[in-house]
Amino acid sequence: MILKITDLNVFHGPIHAIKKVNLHVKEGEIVAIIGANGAGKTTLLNTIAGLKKKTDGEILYQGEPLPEKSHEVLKKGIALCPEGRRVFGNLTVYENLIMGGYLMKYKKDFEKEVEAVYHLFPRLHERRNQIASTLSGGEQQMLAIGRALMSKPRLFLLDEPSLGLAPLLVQEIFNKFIEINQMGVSILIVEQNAKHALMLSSRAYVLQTGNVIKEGPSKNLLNDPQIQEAYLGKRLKDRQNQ
Amino acid sequence: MPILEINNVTKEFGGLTAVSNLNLNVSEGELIGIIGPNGAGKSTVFNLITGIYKPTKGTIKFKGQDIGGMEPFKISKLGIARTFQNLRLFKNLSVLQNVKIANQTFAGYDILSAIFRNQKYKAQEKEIKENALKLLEIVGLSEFINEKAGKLPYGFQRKLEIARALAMKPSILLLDEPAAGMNPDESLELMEFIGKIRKDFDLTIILIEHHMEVVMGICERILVLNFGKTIVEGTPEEIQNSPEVISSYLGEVVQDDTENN
Amino acid sequence: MQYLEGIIILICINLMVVVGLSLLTGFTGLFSFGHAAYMAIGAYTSALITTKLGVPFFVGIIAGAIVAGLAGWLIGTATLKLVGDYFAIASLGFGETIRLLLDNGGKVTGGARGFGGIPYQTTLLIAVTVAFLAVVVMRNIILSRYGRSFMAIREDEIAAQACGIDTFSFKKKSLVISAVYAGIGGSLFAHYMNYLQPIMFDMAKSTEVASAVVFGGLGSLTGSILASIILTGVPELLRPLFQWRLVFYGLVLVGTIVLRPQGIMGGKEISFVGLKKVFRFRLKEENSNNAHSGNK
Amino acid sequence: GGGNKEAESIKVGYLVHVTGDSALWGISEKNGAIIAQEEINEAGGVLGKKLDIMFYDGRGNSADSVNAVKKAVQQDKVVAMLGSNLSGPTIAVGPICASAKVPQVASFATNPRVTQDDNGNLKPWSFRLCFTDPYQGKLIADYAYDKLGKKNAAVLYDVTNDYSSGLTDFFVKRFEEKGGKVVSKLSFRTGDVDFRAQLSEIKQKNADILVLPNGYKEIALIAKQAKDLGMRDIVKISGDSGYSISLFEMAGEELDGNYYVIQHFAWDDPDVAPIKDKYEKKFNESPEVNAAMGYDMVYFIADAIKRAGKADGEAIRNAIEESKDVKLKHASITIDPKTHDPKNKAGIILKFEGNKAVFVDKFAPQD
Amino acid sequence: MFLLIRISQQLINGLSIGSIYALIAIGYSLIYSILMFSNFAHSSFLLMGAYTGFYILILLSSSFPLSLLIAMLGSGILAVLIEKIAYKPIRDRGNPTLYFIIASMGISIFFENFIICTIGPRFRSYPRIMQTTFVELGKLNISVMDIYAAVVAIAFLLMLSYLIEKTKVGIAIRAASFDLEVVGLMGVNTNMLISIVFLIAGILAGLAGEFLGVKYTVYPQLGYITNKAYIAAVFGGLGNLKGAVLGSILLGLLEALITGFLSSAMRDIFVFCLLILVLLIKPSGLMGIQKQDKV
Ligand SMILES: Nc1ncnc2c1ncn2[C@@H]1O[C@H](COP(=O)(O)OP(=O)(O)OP(=O)(O)O)[C@@H](O)[C@H]1O
Ligand SMILES: Nc1ncnc2c1ncn2[C@@H]1O[C@H](COP(=O)(O)OP(=O)(O)OP(=O)(O)O)[C@@H](O)[C@H]1O
Ligand SMILES: [Mg+2]
Ligand SMILES: [Mg+2]
Repeated sequence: MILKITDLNVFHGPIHAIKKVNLHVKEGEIVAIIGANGAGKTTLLNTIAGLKKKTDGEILYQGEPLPEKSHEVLKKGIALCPEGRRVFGNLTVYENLIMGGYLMKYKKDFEKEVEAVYHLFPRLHERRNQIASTLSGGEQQMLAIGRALMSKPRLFLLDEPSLGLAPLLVQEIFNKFIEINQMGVSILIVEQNAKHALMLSSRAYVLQTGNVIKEGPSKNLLNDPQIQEAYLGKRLKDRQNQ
Repeated sequence: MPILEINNVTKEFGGLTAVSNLNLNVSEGELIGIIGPNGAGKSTVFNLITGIYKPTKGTIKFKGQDIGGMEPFKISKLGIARTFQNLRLFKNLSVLQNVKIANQTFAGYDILSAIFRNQKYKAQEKEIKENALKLLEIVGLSEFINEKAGKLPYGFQRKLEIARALAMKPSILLLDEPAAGMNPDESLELMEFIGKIRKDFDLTIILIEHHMEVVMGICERILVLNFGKTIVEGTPEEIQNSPEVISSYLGEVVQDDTENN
Repeated sequence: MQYLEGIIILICINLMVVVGLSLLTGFTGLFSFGHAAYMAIGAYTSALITTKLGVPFFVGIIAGAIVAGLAGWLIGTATLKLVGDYFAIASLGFGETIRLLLDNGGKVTGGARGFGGIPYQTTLLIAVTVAFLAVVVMRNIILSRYGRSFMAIREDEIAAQACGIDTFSFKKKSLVISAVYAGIGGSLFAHYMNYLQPIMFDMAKSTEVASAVVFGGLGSLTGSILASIILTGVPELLRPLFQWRLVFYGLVLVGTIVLRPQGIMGGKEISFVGLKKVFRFRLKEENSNNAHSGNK
Repeated sequence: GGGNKEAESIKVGYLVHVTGDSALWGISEKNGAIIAQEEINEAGGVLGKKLDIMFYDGRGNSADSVNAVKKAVQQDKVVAMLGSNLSGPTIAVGPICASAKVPQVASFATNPRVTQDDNGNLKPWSFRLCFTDPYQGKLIADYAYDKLGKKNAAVLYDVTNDYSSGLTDFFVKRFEEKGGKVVSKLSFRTGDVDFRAQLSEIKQKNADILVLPNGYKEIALIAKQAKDLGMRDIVKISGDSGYSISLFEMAGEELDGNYYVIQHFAWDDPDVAPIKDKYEKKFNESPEVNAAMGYDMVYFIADAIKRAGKADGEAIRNAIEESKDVKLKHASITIDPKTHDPKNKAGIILKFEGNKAVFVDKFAPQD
Repeated sequence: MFLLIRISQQLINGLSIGSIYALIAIGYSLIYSILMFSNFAHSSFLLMGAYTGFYILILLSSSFPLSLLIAMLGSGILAVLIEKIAYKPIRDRGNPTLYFIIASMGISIFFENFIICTIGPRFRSYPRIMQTTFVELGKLNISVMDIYAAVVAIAFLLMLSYLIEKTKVGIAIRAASFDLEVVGLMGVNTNMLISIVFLIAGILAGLAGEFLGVKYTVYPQLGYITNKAYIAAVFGGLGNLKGAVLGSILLGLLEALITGFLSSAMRDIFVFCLLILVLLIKPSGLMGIQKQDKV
C-alpha cells in the first residue's frame, strides 16, 4: 500500500470540505477520483501534497505518516500537478522544467528527463525559451504536467490534467500516464472527464460534497447507471442520439 | 451586414505569428465555434476582438465600426462581452457584486446622485440589483450571492463569469473554454444554458472549446485554427469528417468514440 | 477639557485624510507615499486666502479642497499609468516636491520658517461636523456604482475593463476624491494649528496616514475611522512613556499586522447604535470583505 | 482656574524634544533642567513650595507639541511653560499659552516670530533667553567681516530647516550691507550626508570664509569632505547650533584652527563648569550646550515666580517682562520689554584649537 | 578646461555617492525580487551593520576587516530574524504586499527609536581608518573609500547576478516571487530559501552600513538614505539587480550634476521630475521587464 488515508477531515475555515474520507492507493495502481464541482477533490489532493493542513485523520505513505510540508512530501516521492496549471509565469519554459527537477543531483539525469518531457510535448521544446505566462492555456497545461514529471515521483497526483487540452493531446497524455504507470509509478488522478479517468484507472472513488459515496473497480463504476447518469454524461448522449 | 467582420488580421509576438491573415464574418444571431490545437491562436483572436491586443495587421469591425486596437472598456461598452480562459473574477468581492459591476455600466447616475442618494440613484441601484439577481438565478448561483467569488468551486466560478458577461447586455458573447473543468453532465447543462441565453438575450456567440460534445452539439459553424490560420471552416459534420482536423486535432480514438454513439 | 477637545479635533482632521486615503488604497488598491502633500496643498491654500484675502473660513476650506483636488487630477493624469510600487514612488516624489516647493516658497509661504498668524477657526463643532459629513459622503460613494468600480479595479484591472469600466478615469476619480479629503483635512489643520511649516507634511506624516489605513483594515471605512481615533489618541495616552513612545508605535504597527493582518476591522463594517441609519452597511450583501487584492 | 485646593507644588511645564531628529539636544536640556530642579527643591523650593518641572515631549514636531502643551496648560494647569529649543514647535504652541494666560519662555528658539507675529507685533506671553536669528546673523557677518577680515563668503545651508535658512537670510543681508560679497549660496536637505557636489562648486568660487549655519553633524561631514576635496584651509564659522562635544570626535582634525562658532557661553567659564561636572556625574555622559541652558531656564523661571510672589500665570508673566540683570550661570539676563528677547546678550566666540573649543572673544555688533 | 575639471569633479562626486546607493539598492532589490515588496526595514539592517561595526571597532579595537565581517553577520542575522518574526506570518496568510510594506515601515520606526532610547541619539564617528585618504589626480580628488565602495558594489553585483540568473537557487528565487506555494511543491524548502535571501540582503546592508558609517557617521537616522536607494532601484527597474546598480549610479550622478550646475535647493525636484519622466516612458524602470499579463 503506497498511500492510505483514514478518517481524513479538512476544513476551509468554516467549510467542511473533506468529511471522514478513507482512501488508499496500492503500489503500482492508478486510482481515479471523480465528483462534481466543489466535491472536495482538489482539497484532498492538496492536503496530501502538503499545500493544505488537515484537521484530523491519518495519511500514511508506505506505512509511515506523511510529512506536512510540501517540500518534504515531494522528497518522499509524491508529486502534484496542481489544478489550474500554476506554471511560473515569470520563468521560461526551460526554467520551469529546471524547477520541476530541482532535487535532481546530476545534470545527466536532468537532461534525460527534460528530453523525455520534450518528447512528450514537442511544443514545449519549440517554446523552451518563451516566458511561461505568454504560453497558451493548453501549452501551460503541458508545461505543468511536464514539470511535475521532472521530479520522477513514485506517486503522481494529477488534478484535472486534461483541462484545456485539445482532444488529440488528451489521448496522448493519458497514454503517457499508462506508460509512466507501467514503469512502476502509482497514480492518483482527479478528472472531470470521468469516462477517460475510469477507463484509465483500475479503481475509483466518487466524491460528493466531501464524502466518498462510492468506490470500487472502475469497470463497475463505468457501468453503474447512477454514475453514468451523474458523471458520464449519459443524458448528453441521450440527447445527442435524439 | 455581418455584425462582426475580421479582415486579414495578423498578430505577431516578436518572431511568433500567433494569428495570421485571419478572416471571419459573423452574422447576427450565429453561434460559432472555434477549435484547434493548443496554441493555435484561439484565445488571441478573442484578445484581438476585445482590444487587449492590437492587431499587427488587418481590421476588425463591429457593426460597421472599426474597433481594432480600441481600448478594451470601450469595446465592451459597445456590446462585446467575454469570459476568460484563466478566470478573472473579482475574487474578494461577493458573487452579487461581481455581477452588479458589469451591469452598472448602464446606470448613468452621477457622483452627486450617489452622495445624496436621490431618486435616480435609488431607481437605478434597484434595477441593477434586480438584474443581477435575475442573472444569478439563471446561472443557478442564487444561493451563493453573498459568497466571496474566489471561494466558489471552479465550475461555479465559470458560471459566475458567464453571468457577469451577460450582465454587460452584450450583442456578442465570447466564451473562452466555458466547459473547462466541468464534467460531461455539467457540460450538458452548460450547452442547454448557452442555447437558452442565446435565445433569451438575442445573442451572437463565439465559443472556444476543447469539449467536442459541446462544440458539435450546439455550434452551427465551426472554425478550425492551426498555427494561427484557418485550416477548415464548416458545419460540425464537415469538421468531424475532415481528415486534416482529425489528424491535427481530434485524434482517432475520440473519433471512434463519437461514431459509436 | 480643552485638551480633550484638541485631541478630538485632531482626530477629526486625521480622520478626513485617512478616510480619503482609504478610498485610494483600501478600495482602489493604489498605494500613495505622498498623501501628506495634498494635505499641505489644502492647508496652505486655505490659510493663504483666509489670512491674505480675509475670506471666510468655509470659502477657505472649499478653495483648499478644490486646489488639492486639482493637484490630484494633474498628478493622476501624469502618473496613474504606472502600477504598483512605481506609482507609489511617483507619489513619494510628488510629496517631496511639494514640500521642497513650500520650503523654497520665500515670502508667500514663509519657506521653511513657516507661515504664521492663521486665524483659529477650527472649532470642535466645525471639525466634528465636517468629519461626520465626510464619512457619510464617503460611505455613499462606496455603496454606489463608483465604489464598486473602484473595488473592481483593485481586484482585477483587465476584468474591470471587460466590464466596461474606464479604469484610468476611475483611478483618477479615486485619487481626486481622496486628494479633496486630504485638502479639507489640511484646511482644518491650518486653522487649528494657526501656524504652518512644510516639515509638518513630511514623509513621516504620509506614512502615518497610510499606516492608519492598513491598521484599520483595507477596504473598511469604519476601520479607518477607528484607526484614526486609536492612532491619534494612543500616542497621547503613551505620552508619559517619553522617548519610548515611538518604539511602541512601531511595535503596535508591526504587531497588528502580524497578529491581526486584516486590521482592526478585518475589512468589515460595524454599525453604531443610534447612528444606525448612517452607518448601516448592508454588510453581507453590499460590502466586500478583505482586500486581498490578489497581488502576486 | 479657581484653585480651590491649595497645591503643594508649583507646576511648570517644559516642552522638550526627546524623540525625533533633535532628540540629542532635547535630552540634554531635560537633564540640565532636572539638575536645577533638584538643587532648587533641596534648597527649599520656591515660595515655600516644591518646584515641579513637568516635561512634555514634542517629538520635534509642531502638531505633537501643540497636543503636549495643550495637555500642560489645560489639563495639568502649569503656571508657566518653558522651552523649546526648536522654533517651529515653539511658535506653534505660542497661541495656546497665550489663550490660557501662561507665559512661555523659549530656550533656543531663535526665529524672530517666537516673540513677534508676522507683522512685527509683540506677543505678550512669549519670551526667550537665547538670541534671535537676525541678531545671530549680524554677529556672524560682523565677526567675519570686521574681526576676521573676510570679504568673500560662501554659505552652505539646509533649505528644509527653518533655523538654517533663516540664519542664512539674515547673514547674507548683513554681510552684503557691510560691503562683503556672498560668492556662493548653496543648499542641501535635512538628512543629506554628502556635500561634495556643493563643496566642489564652492571651491571654484574662491571664497575665503565658509558660513555653515547648521548642526554639528553637517558641519563635521562638510569639514571632512571639504578636506577630501583639497579645501583644507578655508575658514568656517557657525551659529549657536554648530557646536557639540561630539564635534571633536567627529571632525576635530579637519576643523582645528579654522573653525569659529558663536555660543551663548563657554564650557570653561568657571560659572558654567560645575553644571558640566554635575551632569557628567549624574548622567554618565557629557552634556551638550542645551544642558546649561536647561539648567538656567529653571533658575530663571524660579526667580520670576519668586518675584511674582505667587504661582499665577499673569503675575509670572509680568515678573518675566521686568527681569533685569537676572544672574544666571551662562549669562546675566535682562529682558527687553519691547521685544521680549534678552537685551544686549553678547555672543561668545569659540575657536577650535587642539581638540578644544577655546574662548576667543566676547562680541556684540556695533549697532 | 576649467569647465571640464568642474564637470569631472562632479562626476566623481556622483559616482561616489552612487556607489553607496548601489550597495544599499542591491539588497533592497534582492528582497523585492522574491517577495515583491519594498522592504523599508532595510534601513534597520543598515543601522545594525553601522552600529555593530562601530562598537566592534571601538570596544574590541579589532581590525577593520574583522569588524566588517561581524557587522555583515549581525545585519544578516537581524534580517533573517525580522523575516521570521514579522514577514513570515504575513506571508503564510497570503496577505497583499501592502501589509509587508506597512510592517516594514513599522519595523524601521521601531528600530530607529529603539536605538535612540538605548544607545542614544548622538552622532558617532568611526575611528579614522581610511576615510581621510584620497588620491589626487591633477586637480581632481578621489577618496579611497569611494573606490572601495565601488569595487565592492560591483563585486557583489556580479556575484549576485550570477546567483540569480544562472544557478538553480536563483531560478527558485525568481519562481518564488511568482508563486511561493508551487515552489514548495517542487521540493524547495521555501522558508529556507527566503531566509537565504534575507541573509544575503542583510549581509549586504551590513556592509553598506559600515561603509556609510566610515564615510559619514553613525546615527539613528542614518537609515533614511535607504529612501534614496529605493528611488534608485525604481529608476533602474525594481527587482533587477543590474537595474538597481545602474539606477544608483545615475541617481548619484544626476544629484551631483544638478547640484553643481542647476540648483542645489531644487535638486530633488529635478530628480523626481526626471524619475517620473523616465517612468512615463519606461513604466517599469530603465531595466525592468514590462510584464504583460497573458489573458
Ligand atoms: N480557499 C478556499 N477557501 C474557502 N473554501 C474553499 C477554498 N477552496 C475550496 N473551498 C471549498 O471547499 C469545497 C471543496 O472545494 P474543492 O476545490 O476541493 O472542490 P473540487 O472537487 O476540486 O471542485 P472542482 O471540480 O470545481 O475543482 C468547496 O465547497 C469550496 O467552496
Ligand atoms: N503575449 C504573448 N507573447 C508571446 N507569445 C504569445 C503571447 N500570447 C500568446 N502567445 C503565443 O501565441 C500562441 C497562441 O496563443 P493562444 O493563447 O491564442 O492559443 P489558444 O489557441 O488559445 O490555445 P489553448 O487552446 O491552449 O488555449 C501560443 O503559442 C502562445 O504561446
Ligand atoms: Mg478542483
Ligand atoms: Mg486559449
